[in-house]
Order: sequence, then structure tokens, then C-alpha cells
Amino acid sequence: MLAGYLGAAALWYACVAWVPLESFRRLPDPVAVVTEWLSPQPTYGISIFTEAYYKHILYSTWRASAAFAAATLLGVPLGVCIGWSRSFSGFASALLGMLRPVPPLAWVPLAILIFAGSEAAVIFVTFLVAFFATTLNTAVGVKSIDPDFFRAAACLGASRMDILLDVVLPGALPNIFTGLQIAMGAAWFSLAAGEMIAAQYGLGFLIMEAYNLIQFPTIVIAMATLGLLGYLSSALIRVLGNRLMRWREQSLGFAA
Amino acid sequence: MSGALSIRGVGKTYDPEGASVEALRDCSFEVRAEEFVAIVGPSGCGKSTLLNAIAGFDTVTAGQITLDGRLLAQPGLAPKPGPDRVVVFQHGALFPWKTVLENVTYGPLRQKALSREAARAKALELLRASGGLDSTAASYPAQLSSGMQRRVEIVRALMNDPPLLLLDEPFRAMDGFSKATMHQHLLDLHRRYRKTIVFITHDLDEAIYLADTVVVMTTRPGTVKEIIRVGLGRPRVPQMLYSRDYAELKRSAAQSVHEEARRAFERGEREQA
Amino acid sequence: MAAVSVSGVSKRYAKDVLEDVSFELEAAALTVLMGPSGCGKTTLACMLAGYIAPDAGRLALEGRPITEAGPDRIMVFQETALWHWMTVLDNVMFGPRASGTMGPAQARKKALELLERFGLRDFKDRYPGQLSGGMRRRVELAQAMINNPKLMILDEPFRGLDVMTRELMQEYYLKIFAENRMTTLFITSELEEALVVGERVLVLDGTPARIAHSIEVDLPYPRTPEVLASERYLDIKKRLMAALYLPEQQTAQGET
Amino acid sequence: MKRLNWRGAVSIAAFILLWTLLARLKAPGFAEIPDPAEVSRAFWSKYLPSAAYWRSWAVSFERVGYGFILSQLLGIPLGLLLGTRRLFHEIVFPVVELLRPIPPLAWVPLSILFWPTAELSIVFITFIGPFFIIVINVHDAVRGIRKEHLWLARSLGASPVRIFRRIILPSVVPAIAVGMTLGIAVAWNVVIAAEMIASDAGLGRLTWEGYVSHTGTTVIIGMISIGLAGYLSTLIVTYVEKRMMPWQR
Repeated sequence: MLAGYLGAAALWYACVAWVPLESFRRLPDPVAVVTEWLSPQPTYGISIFTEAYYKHILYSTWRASAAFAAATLLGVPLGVCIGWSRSFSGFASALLGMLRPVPPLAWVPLAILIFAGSEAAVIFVTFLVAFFATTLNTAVGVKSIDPDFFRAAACLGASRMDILLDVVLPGALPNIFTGLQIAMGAAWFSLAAGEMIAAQYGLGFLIMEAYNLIQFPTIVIAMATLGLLGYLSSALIRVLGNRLMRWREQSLGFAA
Repeated sequence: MSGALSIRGVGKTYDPEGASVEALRDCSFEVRAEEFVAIVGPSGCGKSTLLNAIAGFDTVTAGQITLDGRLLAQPGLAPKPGPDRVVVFQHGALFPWKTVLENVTYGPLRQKALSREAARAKALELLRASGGLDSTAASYPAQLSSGMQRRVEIVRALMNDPPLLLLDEPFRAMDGFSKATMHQHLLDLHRRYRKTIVFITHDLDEAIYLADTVVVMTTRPGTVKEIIRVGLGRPRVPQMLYSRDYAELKRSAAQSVHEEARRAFERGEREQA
Repeated sequence: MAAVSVSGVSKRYAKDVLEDVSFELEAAALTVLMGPSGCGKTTLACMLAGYIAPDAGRLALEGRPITEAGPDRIMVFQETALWHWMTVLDNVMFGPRASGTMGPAQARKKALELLERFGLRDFKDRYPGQLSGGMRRRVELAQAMINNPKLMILDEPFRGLDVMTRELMQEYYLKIFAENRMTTLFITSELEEALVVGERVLVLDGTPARIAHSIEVDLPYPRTPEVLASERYLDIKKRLMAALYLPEQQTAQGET
Repeated sequence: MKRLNWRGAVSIAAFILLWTLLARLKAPGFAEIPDPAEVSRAFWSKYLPSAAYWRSWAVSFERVGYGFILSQLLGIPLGLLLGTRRLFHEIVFPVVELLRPIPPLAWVPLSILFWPTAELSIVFITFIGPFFIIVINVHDAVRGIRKEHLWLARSLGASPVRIFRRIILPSVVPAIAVGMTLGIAVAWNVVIAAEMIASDAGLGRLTWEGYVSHTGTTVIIGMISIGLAGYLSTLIVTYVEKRMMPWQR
């Protein structure tokens, strides 16, 4: 594991430092990036000690979580309806099918026109991406539940509401969490792009600004931070999922 | 004394996209209260279709099914499953996300038939009587062996005191040894709780060893080919498996069941071609 | 001289599975191996096929120690292992082509002969996914037989098939066995099946497991309904049931 | 399926009606948004005949094509290597896991810096997205091969090369198919954004200029064109997948 990281860093350093190619020379080398990232007085104003760094992080995180929360609150119930009732699915899946091929980032210009400021536009696009992922995976989750569970519940006198709470939701949970993981990844993905195109703050914006002002180490710092936040948020969802779905552990010692 | 099931002239025709398939035609037999009846037939003979009609998962297009005089199925009647005839499913249907206790008390609690404490007490008692399963009350189904899961599912059914218990090839996926244990367990439950049992299987040996009456079905469209009274006496013990009567019963039944099996097998191969 | 000899074989995974297992398979005989699930039957089969090495003891085929997999010992797995991306014909031809014992034309001719005998001639260009369970098993038998193995290892081959198809497949294998008399180890957990196909039944029992019983099944082939209702048969069945189930039977609640 | 279409048609009709109402009534935010009729008129009259419009299709398709195909040509072998060679996996896989979560678009500035021309930097962006997806998919598939499939091949005397060609490769094909489907969607997503940020041509640019010049029709036509282009390439990828997996039919 460590060998891999050291090897990669060494390779990166070697390329930047010695390879005569012009394009390699322009790239920031790892040492410069790390020293900038950790220095109390960073030459370009962005390091773990500077307040601006955390402001960008805060903006990005707030936007991502707002979009993600909206996508979950809207996407899961809609996904359950699509998965559980054929007639509702008839209405919704055609509409979703029509809108889905349009890449989320293509919505940015339209979103900025509709939502006056860029703030709402970026959040809308990030929401859209996460919404599609959550809704579709929830619907697949509900459809994949073994029909015997519905029948067993009906035999035991469960009402439709009981079946929703005792069969549909818990049964679809594994797929819902897969959807949430994908949604979180996609949210960060489109957030970064949205910020690069249309925002005043946020890590995506920071990357573009650093590029325009030729502050190369800051570009890499912002990229690494985005990657880290993406990884951490997915891990958070995984942990939440395992806690909610403790029943999925394999058999403990009882021989089959 | 309840649990008398009567199947009169039952027929079922599916028409997916117009190509009408007749699964059951004029199927009739009676199941006396507290009797153990096995339904045997090759795959595709309509065993599951009949079970779905009795359980209320699907309609019938002809005939009538009644339980203790109450109408269960009839053309035009909306099917409604209920705790008076609970199904134990082939691949098991314990809710994986609920503990054993939550699974078993699910029925009475949903029907508000028992208070939480009464349901819990009854559940633990029934689980203890099913091979000391009360110790697994807090475990999740995934942590149990297939044999134990099967017994918990039967307890979940018994918790509703159903006059009729419907078993859909419950031991099909089990290995020979667990199956032998489950046979004894099921016979023991039938003796102790005096429930009428309708047991679907494609395994003739299992049907003869367990049942009082074996209903042999024809291949599609399924109807009753033969009704065999099993005179092995009760309680059934494994020693009967190598008794002369058992061997004779099996030989005569095997002949008619094999005919259907061969026809179904040929049709299966033809459909593959 | 015994075709296969197994002496003092032991194997442990998390806990001991097999301890000091010894038995011999007579040449040209169909020996059944029975035992509760999880007692190590499949492990023994994998050792004979050369996929797993024992922790102690020796396995030999015709005097030569078994150290690795080879076409002289073919195992048919419980879950069909046909390569679903190859046609039936390619699956059957794979052996001779891979071991280089036959050229393409000769392998094809032999494969077509075998498929003809197995009644699968007009399914040769089909894919395994398009066949029924029984037909897939017949393809697997052809795939193994084309290499004229010295030892056939069948690991619960007909489990999961409905009883009707299973009985037809048993008849099927016995017909092939009558023609070639290749030494066979037939693993099953079904008592009826053991008595329909076997000439001798080995019973694995205990944890860790060892060979607890060896019962001769001297009944004529084919095992017609008359044979299966004869006194001789009922007596053998009684002895086998005593060997298999006696410990469980006293305490009907015992969990295997 | 007949019933589904009826309901689908109703919901799409409702969507178009809502859009027309919002545009016509100049609802808040919809001041500059044209209604469907206006958009189609603009399309037929101005865009259909215009060479520049179709050129932006060609430019975007070219960029997605190069990036995507390159990602598959490099990604699949790397995935196979990661799945089969233990030592290679020990060293390279952690780095892949480290780089994977970085959103492809975050590479834009670095890519512009690194590659001599803007065109190359955009192709690199359409390459990096699908690349990580296919590598991970193929790697997981190789590790997921059933041991019985490999054991049986060994029993039948197959050499490691034959096992790789006839067993490992085919069993990885379904994962490649999934990786391609996801990859092409990401490629289109990324090319649009890259064109908005760092290019003067392509469908993304067209849509962006529509925004900058506040002509709603261009923005919407751009979006619909991108949607169609994405859908078309998904059809192509699905066709290739069907060819790769004859046993699936």
C-alpha cells in the first residue's frame, strides 16, 4: 500500500523535476504542493491554516449536502412509488427517461437563467444528478424485493401501510444506499463542475481561480480536497448503511 | 374441529398477451379437518397455481374453493389472503430485516389479536417447543441454518392458529439429512397442534411418508389423476421407510407419477428445442 | 489393485473438517459418498481432483500420488461450471483441445459423437444458459467423458433438479456407466439416490469427519421398481438408515 | 406495454404544457425562456440548415470518441493486470483508489497546463472519467470469477494463456459492458462542462454562448442536442455490447 503511494509521488517528482518536456515543467511538484498545503503563510493564501481555504470547503460542503438532502427527501419516496405501483411508474418513468440522457451539466446554463443567482443554479444541478441516481436505485430496489415477502405479510394480516413499512422500505434499503452512494459521488462531481463554471466561492471556483492566477499548487490542493471530501462523504453513507442494515451480517457459527 | 377444505371443479386459464394457457382444469378433492394431504406432480402441473388460489394470491376462472364453508375462491371473487390459511414458502420468506421474535409475533400484532406481552410469551413457548429455538429470538434469519429458518417460519404461521397450513415445497432446497430432521419435526407438529396441512411437493417419497392422503396431479392442464390413501398409521417413524407396505405404496404410486413426469420431461425438452 | 486409495487424510479450515480419512475406490466401480452437509464431502472431492492439498495423509490414483489437477480426474460440481459464454460444442471440445490430445477436426468429430449419444446433437450451437437443468448436466458429463478420465467425481450432481428429472438423470448416468465402467465417486446427501446408483456406500460422519461406515449394495443393475421393492433392498436400506440416522433418531429434535 | 405508453404520453404532454404556460406567462425566472413552439421554429429555421451547428456536433462527438475509446483501450488491460497480478495490484491499486474520487472536471486546469493544445486537454478529460470506471469494473470482475470455472479449465489441461483467453477474458466481458455504458454517460457529461470552460467549439460551447447572449432558444436547443448525442452514443455502446455477448440473447 505505502509502496504504491511513495512510488507514485516519486514518479511525479521525477517527471516534474527532470523530464525536459516543457509541459512537465509547468506542473507543480509534490513537495511544493505539500509544503504549500501545510505552511502557516502559504504563498497563494490557501493552506490548512488559512481561513479562505475553510470558507471554500464550507461553501462546497453546504451546497453538496443541501442538494443531497433534497435529492434524498424527494428521490426515495418517488422511487418507492415508481417501484411499487405500476400505474404511477407508467407516468414517472417516461418523464424520467426523457430527461435522463441530458447530461446534468448541460442544465447549468438553463439553471442560471431560471435561478437568477449562480448559487441556486449550482445547487439545482447538483440536486438533479443526485435525484436521478437516488430515484432510479430506489425504484430498482423496490422492484427487486422477492414477491413472497409481500404474500407472507398479506397472509399474516398486514395492511397496505404495514406492507410499506415492514416490507417495501426495509427490503429496498440495500439498493437505496447504493443509490445514495452513487448520488453522493455524482453530487460532488457536478458540484465541482458547477462551481468551476458559475460560482463565486467553493472548491470548484478555487480551482479555476488558481488556474487563472497561475497558482499551480493551489489547483492540486483544491483537487485533493475535493477528492477527500468525496471519499469521506461516501464512507459516511457506508457506515450509516451498515448501522441501519445490521441484519445483513452472514450467519454466525450456525452450520448450514 | 376446523380446517375442512373443499376444492370443487377448480379451473385456471392465464392469457398473457392473448396466448391463453390452461394451468388447471376441473380439479376437485376434499381435505378433511386435521388431515395431512400431499399434492404431488411434475413441474408445470399447476400445483403452485392451486396453492395460490387456496391462499388467496390469485383468482380462479372456474369452480369454487371453500374452507369450513367460507368461500375462498370463485370466478369474479377478489382474492384476499388471510391468517386462516398461512403459507410457508419454497425459498423461505422470513423477513431478513426483522429478528426471529419480530418475525414470529408479526401476525398476531398486526391483527391486534394479542397484546405485545402475550404475543412474546406465546412466541417463546412455540419456539422452545420447536427444538429450543427460543435462544435465537434476538438473532436475524441470516444467522440461522436453513433448517432453523424453516422451523421459525412454521412457528410464525402457527402463531395465528390457522385452521389450514399451506406448505409450498418447503424442503426442496435442503440436503437429505436436514430434510429427514424436518420431516420428523413436521410430523411432530401435526400430531401436537392438530392442524390441517396441505403439502405441495414433487417428491413422491416425501409425500407418502408424511401424508394421510396423496393427490397425484396430471401434467398441464393439471387435474387430479389419482387419490392415494396412505395406510401407514400414525405416528410415522423412520423405520416405516424400509417397511413392506411403504415399498408397495411407492411402487404403485410411482407408476402413475412417472407417466406424468416423462410426459412433462418430453414437453420440457421439446420446448427447449 | 484399487483404482484410488486415500489414506490418513486430514484437513482443517477454521476448525478440523477431516481427520485421518482412509478408503479405497475399486476400479470400474460406482462408489457413493454420503454425509451431512458441511462434513467435508466436497473438500475430499476437491482433493481427489487436485484442487486442494490435504494437511496430512496421501491420495493416489493407480499407485501414483495425486498432486495437481489433470484430465484423468474430472469433477462435476454441484453448481454447474459450464462456461456459459461458450456453445455446448465448444464446452465439450475444450478438454481435448486444451490438453492437445486431439486436433480440431478430430475433437469436433468425437464431441459430436458424444452429443449424439447424449441426445443433445441439435443443441450443439446453443449456449448453456438456454438449456434446462437436466440438459446442462448431460453436457457436463459429455465434457468430462470426452477425455476418458480414469476417475469421475460427481459432487451432488442432481441436487436442485426436481425429483422427476433427477430420477431420469440417474438412469442416464447408470446407462453411460454400464458402457464405460469408469471408476466413479458419486457424492450425495439423498439416501434414495445412494441406493439407486451405488454399488457401495461410504458414510462420512462426526466432526471432524471420518469414514464411519462402508455398506455393500449388492443389487443388480438396472435398479427397476421390482428391485427397489425387494426384501434385499429393504434390508440394505435398513442398515444404511441405521448408519446414517441412528444417532439423530433418538433425539428427534437434533439439529444436523 | 400498451398501457405504459398511454400514461407516458400523458406525462410528457403535461410537461410540455407546463413549460409552455410558464414561458408564456413569463413566470418568475422564466422571462428569457422560450416556449416549445418558439424553440422548434428556431431549430427548423436557424439551426437545422446551419453548418456551424452540425460542426459543433462533430467536434463534441470527436472529443468523446477519442477520449472514450482510449479509456477502454488502456483501462481494460490495466484492469486485467490489476485483477490477475498480485504484486502489480499491491503497488498500483492504492494509487488508483486515491485518484478515483477526484471529479474528472477537477482535472481541467491541470490538463490545460499539461497538454500543449486545448483540444488534447479536453480529450484527456473525456478519457479520465470513463478510464477509472472501466479499470475498477474489470478489476472487480476478474476477482469475482468463480473458482470452479478456473479449476475445471486446469483439470482439462489448459495452459495459463488458454485460461486467460478462453476463461478470464470472456467472463470479464459483462463487466466491460457495464463499464462502457457508465463511461460513455460520464464522457458526455464531462465534455459539455469542459467545452463550457475551456473551448470555443462544441455543443457545450453552443449552450454556454446561448446563456451568455441570453438567447433561451440556443440554450434549450443546445441541451436537447446534447441529450440526443448522449442517447445516440449509448445506443452505439449497447449495440457493441450485444455483439460482445452472443450468449446473452
